[in-house]
Amino acid sequence: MTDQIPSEPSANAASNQGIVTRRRALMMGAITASAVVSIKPALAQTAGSVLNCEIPVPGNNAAGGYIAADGSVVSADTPGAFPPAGRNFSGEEVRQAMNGRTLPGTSYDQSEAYVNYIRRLQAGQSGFTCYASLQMPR
Amino acid sequence: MAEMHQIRLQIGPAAFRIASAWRQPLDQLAALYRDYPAPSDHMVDFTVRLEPDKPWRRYIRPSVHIGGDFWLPDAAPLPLAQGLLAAEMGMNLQMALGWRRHLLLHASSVEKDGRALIMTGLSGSGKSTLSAMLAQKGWRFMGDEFALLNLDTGDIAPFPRLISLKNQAIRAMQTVAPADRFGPEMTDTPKGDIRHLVPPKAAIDRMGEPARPALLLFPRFGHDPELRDMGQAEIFVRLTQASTNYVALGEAGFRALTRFVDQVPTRAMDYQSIEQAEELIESLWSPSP
Amino acid sequence: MISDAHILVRALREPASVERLDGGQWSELISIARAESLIGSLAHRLADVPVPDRVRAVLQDAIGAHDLARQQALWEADCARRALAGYPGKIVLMKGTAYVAANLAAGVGRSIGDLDIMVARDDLPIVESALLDAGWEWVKPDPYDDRYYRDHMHELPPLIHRERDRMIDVHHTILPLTAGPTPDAQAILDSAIALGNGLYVMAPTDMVLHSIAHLFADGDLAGGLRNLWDINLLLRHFSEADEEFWTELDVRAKTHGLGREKERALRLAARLYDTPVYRFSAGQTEFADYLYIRRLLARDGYGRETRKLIRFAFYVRSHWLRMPPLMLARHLWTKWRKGGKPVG
Amino acid sequence: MSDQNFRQSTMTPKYRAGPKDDLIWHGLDSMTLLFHRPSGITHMLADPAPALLEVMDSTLLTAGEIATRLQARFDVEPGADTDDIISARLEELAALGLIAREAG
Repeated sequence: MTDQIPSEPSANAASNQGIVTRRRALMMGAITASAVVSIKPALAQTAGSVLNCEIPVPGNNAAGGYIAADGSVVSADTPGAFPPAGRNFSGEEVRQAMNGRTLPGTSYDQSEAYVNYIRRLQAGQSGFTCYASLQMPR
Repeated sequence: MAEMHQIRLQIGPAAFRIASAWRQPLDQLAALYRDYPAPSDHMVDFTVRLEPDKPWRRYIRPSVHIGGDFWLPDAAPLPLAQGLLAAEMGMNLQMALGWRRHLLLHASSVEKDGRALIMTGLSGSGKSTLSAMLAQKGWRFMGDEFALLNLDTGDIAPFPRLISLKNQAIRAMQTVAPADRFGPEMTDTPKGDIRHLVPPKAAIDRMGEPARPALLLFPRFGHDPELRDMGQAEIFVRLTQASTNYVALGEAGFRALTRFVDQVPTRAMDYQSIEQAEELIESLWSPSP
Repeated sequence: MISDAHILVRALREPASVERLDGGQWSELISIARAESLIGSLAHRLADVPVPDRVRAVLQDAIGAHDLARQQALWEADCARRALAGYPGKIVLMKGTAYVAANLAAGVGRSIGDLDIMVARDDLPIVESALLDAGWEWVKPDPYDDRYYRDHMHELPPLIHRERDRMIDVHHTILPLTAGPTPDAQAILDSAIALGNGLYVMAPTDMVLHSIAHLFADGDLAGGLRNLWDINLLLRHFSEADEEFWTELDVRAKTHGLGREKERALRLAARLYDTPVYRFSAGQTEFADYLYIRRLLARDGYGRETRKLIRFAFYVRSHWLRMPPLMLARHLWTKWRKGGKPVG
Repeated sequence: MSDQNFRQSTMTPKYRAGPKDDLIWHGLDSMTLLFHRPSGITHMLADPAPALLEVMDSTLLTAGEIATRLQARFDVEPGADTDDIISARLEELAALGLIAREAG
């Protein structure tokens, strides 16, 4: 058995005809093991390295909402929920908080809840590009 | 509408107009970019705007919002004392989001014998300091932030903007570079202490001259000196993540980057000092073909 | 320094006018065009006009960027088509995606962000669940916003695809339910035209009227110059193709309750872009037209928004239009109590 | 892989490849790059995904028929769940829009 793949670099690697058709062994992998990785834009690195950034908790689209322990945005009368953070957190503060420090001016539980909120951010929400930049390996 | 001051700068193939509500950052730019040619006929590719975060922030604890033709959400304002940094970030941002004439790699690059050494890695890898140091030791400095890969020829074009020195690198460079080429020291920026260094005159004079890529390194500072081979798949993926416009360039980006990965020898390099790095690089740098 | 966006309007209307620009004016024109999301349209308009080399390179970059946007928009529409393959109703593409899918001049160089589609209101739940099954997720976690959308808006809360990071807006009509006019959504679906790949676009008159509704009712005329440019190109194309077009447009505008909006859009397009509109379809000039034009051109040579007061007036007005006064007060109050600035 | 995909796969869906010109292949040492022109997306494929795309064409085929073609051209690693793996990979490629899928 070899590790060869059907379209291993041929003499003309850039050509569209690089598929080798000789009979060879094929690794099948496991059912649950995905066989495709798609390349995504590296916007995150752009935000992180050419710009300092900050994350509002919660973002504009949920302004004024309270933050539950699991990071969801809830109404102000929800038991155990924390009020909106009075200030935006910088990327660096959030990175440290994800490594165990608390966010400035917050209690331990409050910081956990805010970090959970930040973890749940998705593209299109304020703070997402900044959060994504923290995900890049260092 | 409040008035703006402006200055135009040419860096490598790109020309910028920097407009600012305050004079100070522009005066600093003018001094540091004094050796650079002005864009011909005032023609520019991008406009950067440095504006007060809120109207009253023009005067009271002035804070600079980075805007311009291209911008990103989530940008935090900087104090006016860091206005120079804001201008540099603004220019980088225009390149990262708007430039399409090359594949942009977050990498530093230096040249010798018409061939380019490209160093990429995340912040802390030392790629910027390495390029600045090598520029004092016989290499031509091409850029410490972006390496511009030509989509047709595969050459690297220089983008020799000011070298952005951080923390310990400031002290290290002060021992080897002339004092009159340093900008103001900015402390407590979001990236620590920062001081800009004007690249050597030769780098500026030859900023229109491309070079053939000959070696790609992924440096990592602070580990025992070592060179390691890397798999092509890993190199490719890391370069897509080091590129700000790979996806935006579509098929042209794919063709340029696959050719680059096929043709350019690549190593991961661990090092603890500039001398070690030089030695490792020399061991890989083959004589002219 | 240029103090408004007239230079951009003139360049779009008469491309030859740019031959007189100096380097500084070119920089200003480019900043304004980028800020108004019209740089791609401008680049195509100036394709045959001699321009300085650096400007040509900037315009070429814009053409490249918009070629990619066009391709991604068509792909995103195709992804939605595949996700909704089992849905028997019509899926109508809207705005930019529709213009490129139907190969209209209005799609050339146009910036396209989210995918907008329209389906029958009764079918929203099945469309929603099919999209959720295919990898789209809710963007907003906020229950107030969610209820607001569902009760009052003309679309589902936005969804984003978890792999591709692209948003989709699913509409069931072309204006918020609370807005004054109530367009006939069923009529739009009934007349929609098949593209041949299983997707639909609106019939010409509906497409123009949606573009007009979008110009006046969505937001505070933000992006207005671009929307009006769409309208200009659509009007030129459809009126040349069909001499009954103006009559049909008048009739259809009445059906949708958009008669006044149509008249104003025609006047503004004729005024700014020299659109050859049929005079009797455009109504009488009003003083307010002047305010609209002041607002549309409020952009300086650095690309900054200018004329804050008139911008604010249009912002308040846009909310007034979308909601009855009592609801507007409630909306602003809720937003205010939550400590955020009002969001569109 | 969601429950729904398994449910669908019991209805013997059929698959076919898009135009060959939509794809640009490039071999790396351990994987295969695929640039998909209609989407502008670069995919990195591990076995057996490139082989599946290689044996498919514009004919609508079931997973079983594709498995037969695969075995004719390759030494397929023996294993009881080969058919399930092929179905799972086909669903993955279909979800990315790299192949077309029609319910059976």
